[in-house]
Amino acid sequence: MSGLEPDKPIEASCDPMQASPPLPASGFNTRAIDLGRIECLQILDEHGDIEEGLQPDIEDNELLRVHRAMLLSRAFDSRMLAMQRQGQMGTFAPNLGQEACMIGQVWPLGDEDWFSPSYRAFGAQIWRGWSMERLMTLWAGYHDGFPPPDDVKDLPFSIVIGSHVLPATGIAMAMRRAKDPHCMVVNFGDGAFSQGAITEAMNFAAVDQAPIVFVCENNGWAISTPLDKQAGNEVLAARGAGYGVHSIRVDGNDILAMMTAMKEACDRARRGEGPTLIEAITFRMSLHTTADDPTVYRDESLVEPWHNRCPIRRFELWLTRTNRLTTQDCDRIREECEQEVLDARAYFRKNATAKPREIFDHIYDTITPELESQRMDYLRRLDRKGVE
Amino acid sequence: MSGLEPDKPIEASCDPMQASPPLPASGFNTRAIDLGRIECLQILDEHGDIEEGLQPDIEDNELLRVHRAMLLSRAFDSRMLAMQRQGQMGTFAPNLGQEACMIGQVWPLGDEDWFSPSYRAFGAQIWRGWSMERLMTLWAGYHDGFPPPDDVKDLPFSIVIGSHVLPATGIAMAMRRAKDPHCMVVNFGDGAFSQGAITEAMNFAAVDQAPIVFVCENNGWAISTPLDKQAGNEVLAARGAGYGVHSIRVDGNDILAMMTAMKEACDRARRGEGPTLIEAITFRMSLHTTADDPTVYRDESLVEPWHNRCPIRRFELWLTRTNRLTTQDCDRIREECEQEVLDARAYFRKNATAKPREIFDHIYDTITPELESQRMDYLRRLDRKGVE
Amino acid sequence: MPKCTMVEALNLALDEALGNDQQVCLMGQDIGVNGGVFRVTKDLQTKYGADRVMDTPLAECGIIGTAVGMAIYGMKPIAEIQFSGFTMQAFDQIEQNMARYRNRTQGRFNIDMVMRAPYGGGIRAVEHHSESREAYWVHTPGLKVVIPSGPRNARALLAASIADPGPVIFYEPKAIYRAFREDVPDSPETMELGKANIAQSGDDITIISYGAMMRPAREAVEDLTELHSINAELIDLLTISPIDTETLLQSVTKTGRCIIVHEGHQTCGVGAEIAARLAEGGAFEYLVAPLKRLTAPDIPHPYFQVEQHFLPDPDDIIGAARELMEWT
Amino acid sequence: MPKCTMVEALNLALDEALGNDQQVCLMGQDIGVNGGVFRVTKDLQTKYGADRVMDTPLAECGIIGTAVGMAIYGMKPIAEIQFSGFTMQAFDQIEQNMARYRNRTQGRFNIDMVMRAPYGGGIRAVEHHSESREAYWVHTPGLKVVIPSGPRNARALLAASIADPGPVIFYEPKAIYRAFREDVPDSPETMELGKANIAQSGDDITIISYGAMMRPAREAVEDLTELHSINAELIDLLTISPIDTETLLQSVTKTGRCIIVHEGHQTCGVGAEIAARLAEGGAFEYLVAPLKRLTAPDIPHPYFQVEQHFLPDPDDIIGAARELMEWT
Ligand SMILES: Cc1ncc(C[n+]2csc(CCOP(=O)(O)OP(=O)(O)O)c2C)c(N)n1
Ligand SMILES: Cc1ncc(C[n+]2csc(CCOP(=O)(O)OP(=O)(O)O)c2C)c(N)n1
Ligand SMILES: [Mg+2]
Ligand SMILES: [Mg+2]
Repeated sequence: MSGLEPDKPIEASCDPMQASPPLPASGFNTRAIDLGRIECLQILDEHGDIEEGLQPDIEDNELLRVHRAMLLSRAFDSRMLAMQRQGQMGTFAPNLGQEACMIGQVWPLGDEDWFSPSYRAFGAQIWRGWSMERLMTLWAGYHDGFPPPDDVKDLPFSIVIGSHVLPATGIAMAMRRAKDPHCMVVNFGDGAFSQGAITEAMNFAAVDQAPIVFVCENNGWAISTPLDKQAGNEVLAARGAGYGVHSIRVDGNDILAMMTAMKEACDRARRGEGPTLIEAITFRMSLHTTADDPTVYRDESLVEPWHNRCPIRRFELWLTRTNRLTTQDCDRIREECEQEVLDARAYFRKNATAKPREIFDHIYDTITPELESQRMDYLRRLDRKGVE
Repeated sequence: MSGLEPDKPIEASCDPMQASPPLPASGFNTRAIDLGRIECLQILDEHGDIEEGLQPDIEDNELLRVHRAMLLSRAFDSRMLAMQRQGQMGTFAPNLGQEACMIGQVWPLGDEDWFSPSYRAFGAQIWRGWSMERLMTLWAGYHDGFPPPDDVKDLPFSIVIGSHVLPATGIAMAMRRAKDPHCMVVNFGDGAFSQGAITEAMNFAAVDQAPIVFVCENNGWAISTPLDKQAGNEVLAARGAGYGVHSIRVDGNDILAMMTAMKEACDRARRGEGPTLIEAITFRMSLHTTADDPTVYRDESLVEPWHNRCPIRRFELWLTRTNRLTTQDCDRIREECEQEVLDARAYFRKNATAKPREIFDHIYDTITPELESQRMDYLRRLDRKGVE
Repeated sequence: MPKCTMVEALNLALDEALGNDQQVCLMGQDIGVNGGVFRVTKDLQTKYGADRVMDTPLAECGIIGTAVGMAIYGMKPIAEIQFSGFTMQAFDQIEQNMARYRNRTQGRFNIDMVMRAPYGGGIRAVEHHSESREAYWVHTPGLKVVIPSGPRNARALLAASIADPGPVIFYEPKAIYRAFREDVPDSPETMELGKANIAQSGDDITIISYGAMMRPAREAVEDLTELHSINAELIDLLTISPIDTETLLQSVTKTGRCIIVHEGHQTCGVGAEIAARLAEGGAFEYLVAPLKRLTAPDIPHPYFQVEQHFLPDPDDIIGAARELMEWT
Repeated sequence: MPKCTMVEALNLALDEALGNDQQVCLMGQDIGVNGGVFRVTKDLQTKYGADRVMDTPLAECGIIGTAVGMAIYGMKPIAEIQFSGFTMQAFDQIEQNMARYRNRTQGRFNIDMVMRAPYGGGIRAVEHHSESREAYWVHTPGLKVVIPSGPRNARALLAASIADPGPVIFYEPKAIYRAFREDVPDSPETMELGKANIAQSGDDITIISYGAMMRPAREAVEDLTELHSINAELIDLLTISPIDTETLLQSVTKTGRCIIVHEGHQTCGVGAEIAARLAEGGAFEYLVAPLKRLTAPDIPHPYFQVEQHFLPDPDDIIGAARELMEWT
């Protein structure tokens, strides 16, 4: 307690009539603040034509690797749908039509870079080194499929929508502290972007100048919710700008644009120039998941125009026109991919094993006494039921 | 299960080589998106001069009412600080230097409009009809001070930073549904604005076109955290733009600008034209709260320039120069305010009563049996201790 | 009314509430055109419009936070969280506003709302889709927690939860959303909150459960009678907060033995609370055997290939009952 | 080392951890230049730099979420939440990531981090600043929960929590942050997690408590011996999850009577769990009197003018002990 007299108020340190001229320069700038522009990048249009002067300097074998990855993603996609329909798979989230987005965003990443995917990103996971049988194991409900392979710097995909973006940001913050010259790419959907946690992540990343690229795959839908019910401003990239995150919009169905924009953003991050938000415009052509029936809530006519915008189609038009591939090559690769997926399925079928006895094994580094006693009870149940 | 053959994958509905010209118009617009500008409004500068042509059309008696409210806020402020130092008050959050912000934002509200304040907003609460003795009761730790007066459409102030903004938005959404032609004003700080819940609120309001005005009082500090550690982009108004909320910046130490901007925003809301974000630039000149010691973390030199930017000083310079008031009037009003506060204190001292026997009374509409039995135990403790 | 699944019964209760009270509104993700991912809100948007059956953005905190505001204004929101695992995203708004606003304002603002969510395991779902964390809410002052066990009481309890003037958490055991049908009366039906139901009377041992676990509990009770001549008394809690302690005490003072069965984790779960009340309250001197909890262990609900053995089954209950009967 | 307050002892433990391990970092609101609103992190930013003692934006979810990421990368973050009431804002990140990441990735990513927060009442604070909701975390699989009761064990337990390879919630009873001083050894000290401390041996009745409630419990135990010739055994839990059931059972099989005292709410609180374990485990047959919980009632911590009678006091404990001693 200070020794003030009871009835004397504390002096207001800003007494209105006491302050004396000369006044300092105005503390308030009345000039309107220009918020700038969101650049919108498309390189390869729906006709398979390249925008004058924009052709990126990417080696042919890289282009072909990427093309193959997109086909593989699609082969995996339709096979998984079939398996799910046949009762061999759990609920599955297809990626049809988003392959450019998916593969383009991981293309610039090396083994020492990190990737944190949403749940619809299997194509990118395969690119990053997840075997398809591991992904099948995962979607079929086996725990073994979930951890990233030992040599892959990925987070497992996020089931709780948006919840992975903060951890991904934390990794980038740790990278900056460790002077690790690599970067983190995290992706999420237009629906996910409604989660406040993602704006917190953008703000943390911007304040910290962390080496991270936020990729919002704006595919127009979050289950049954179209973008105009999801967002008050449909330019989602504008949110990044609001938080001081360098932001651009990219045609997410244009693989060349995706590769170019991602490369630039990753390099920025690696150079220590802070985070980027890329809003990739694409479309969820298929089901939300196999538990979903879009005919209940959306008109087929909305899907229609996207057939011609198909990222694979567009890329192949260009690849063939520029003689990098023939249509025969394309067919052959498609078949090879199909075979790869079938091989993975065979492996998966043979090897996936439920391990009910292991469900207590990964909670703590060393199991606690109370958990050990619960484990014993549980094992007794398995014994009684004759479960291995 | 569908009757598919086991080895036939589901047809990808987007077959790259099948779709045929003519192609539809491009789905991707490559024109850069202009994010627009944030207008920055100041009417009355630090010299007490009015920006050419901007003088608002506000009646003199309104101006004098507002002036008085600002003085009353300041009198309350210093008295509360003194009472706290004398051990008669709990932790208290002063508002020194933010009076224009505070009063300006509630000035356009009528009795049927709503207001949801942060915890540093006593001046606005008094304007809205909270008696000063009620506010003293509140800050002194009596529950009775916390509920809004029966005839006041305010929420109690928010102690959990940022947690009131979503309920405030919900009220606005309900108003739109009820065709209630009024509006909601909610305020929060620059620190609060880091909470993801607030961006969720902006987005809900924008999607719903709810009649709400978000006022971010950017006073440069959140306890010890300066704005540059708080935000990656110091133009907080830009966040609103990102979410499709009409956004402007206002000199928060300029009462005429605050009144003008708020009136406009409230009218927009009432007309059904949706939410507005007003970033009011001001400065926390005093302690964060009485539990805080800013000398630990901020240089006095940062505070210095704000003495001349004092909102009351500036307003009085103009009021006296334009003969709306004399300096004698100002002194007289200051004394009257001081007396009002002392009267409130006397009332508070006489009437504030702790009611330990009532702490179970408001949890449920009808107390549950288990709570009743806990209440009995508790009352027995009070009996044993001889507590009324 | 023909026999209903729980989903249909819940839809009926919502329809009745929307029809009877203009202030009732529904909000949540995909509840409108899509009718909810489990179809609990099917056709209601068509019937009552998008302002009363609202699809919200994908933000649980936003849903509960704005629902609280609507309740303050005087509406009666029924907010759906798509899976109870995502209520964590709204924990702050539930604890700080939904549960406390009434007390904070000394009753000036009543938060007359319901938060509905499907909960529990058994539908072969991915991680975070099988949570049974009702104990969080039971531990949170200011809330009521209600969990039905069949179509008929689901409809009546949902009606009662909507009618209750305060905030109610209504958890729907999705494992039995469509598992069986029951007759549901033609006219609206309600039930008193806070009352447990004696699903079967018995003198030998008390079995307390709720939600989807009532199914194995019922099976066990039948087998106990038929195969082991043990007459168990089966109690369906229905309201989990407040707990109908009176009914539990009466039963256990009669039987002297008690098993508590639930899906939630064991430590600090609902079973812990019931055991504590029995062991400290009027039942202690009547207890002739230790209390027994059969619950999920304290580990996250496992991946679905191995979830089928995770929860207590009828044999566990029978085994425990027989052990307790032999206890001396 | 001179006698320390708990705040000083915690500062010491953090200083030692930062000094010994480059991977340790601190993050939170106002913990840097300001040294934390309770000064627990005083001077540490000056000593270790702003990249290792980081002031964060005002977003608890952001703090815990990014801390999880840092831990995945290999750092050992110690995240401060300014008051435990605001952990609700981070509930999703705590439950979904901090507690579960290890299991999700089968141990590939260990979340080696600590979340610290001052908790509990008694400092005349405003609403939301006096919460004692440790039971939320005790009910959450994957976490450990630690609560010290004095300066010396605060330092040792914080060291142990930092050393533990998994996620630990470390709640600091702020009512005794500066209430008394204790000698603290010169060299770093640690303690085993998961072990309760028998603060005083006795044969007649077991009193179990933790945190700030150890003070009234100690007082009561002294008075019981001196004034009532009742020799109580006083157990300080220290680790609240996992609970050292073994030590509790041993004590209660010896005394046959037990009182559990804590600040948290009663229903589904820590006392419920302890009571349940005693009533179902090996102690049941030794119990000669009902169990007794003395806790906060199930209402929000009241406004500070009336908080002084809210929590159990020594007389409550003495009264309960005497009653139980007379129970037949
Ligand atoms: C926190 C949370 N809320 C709700 C869900 C249920 N859910 C799963 S996917 C989804 C929609 C996601 O939409 P978007 O982010 O746009 O991704 P997309 O499905 O389009 O790839 C919802 C609501 C969830 N998994 N997590
Ligand atoms: C959720 C939450 N986190 C932290 C706090 C502690 N706290 C109280 S005020 C404050 C700073 C608020 O800063 P700002 O929003 O800028 O408002 P100002 O104090 O400047 O008016 C903090 C961190 C809190 N009350 N609630
Ligand atoms: Mg989407
Ligand atoms: Mg501030």
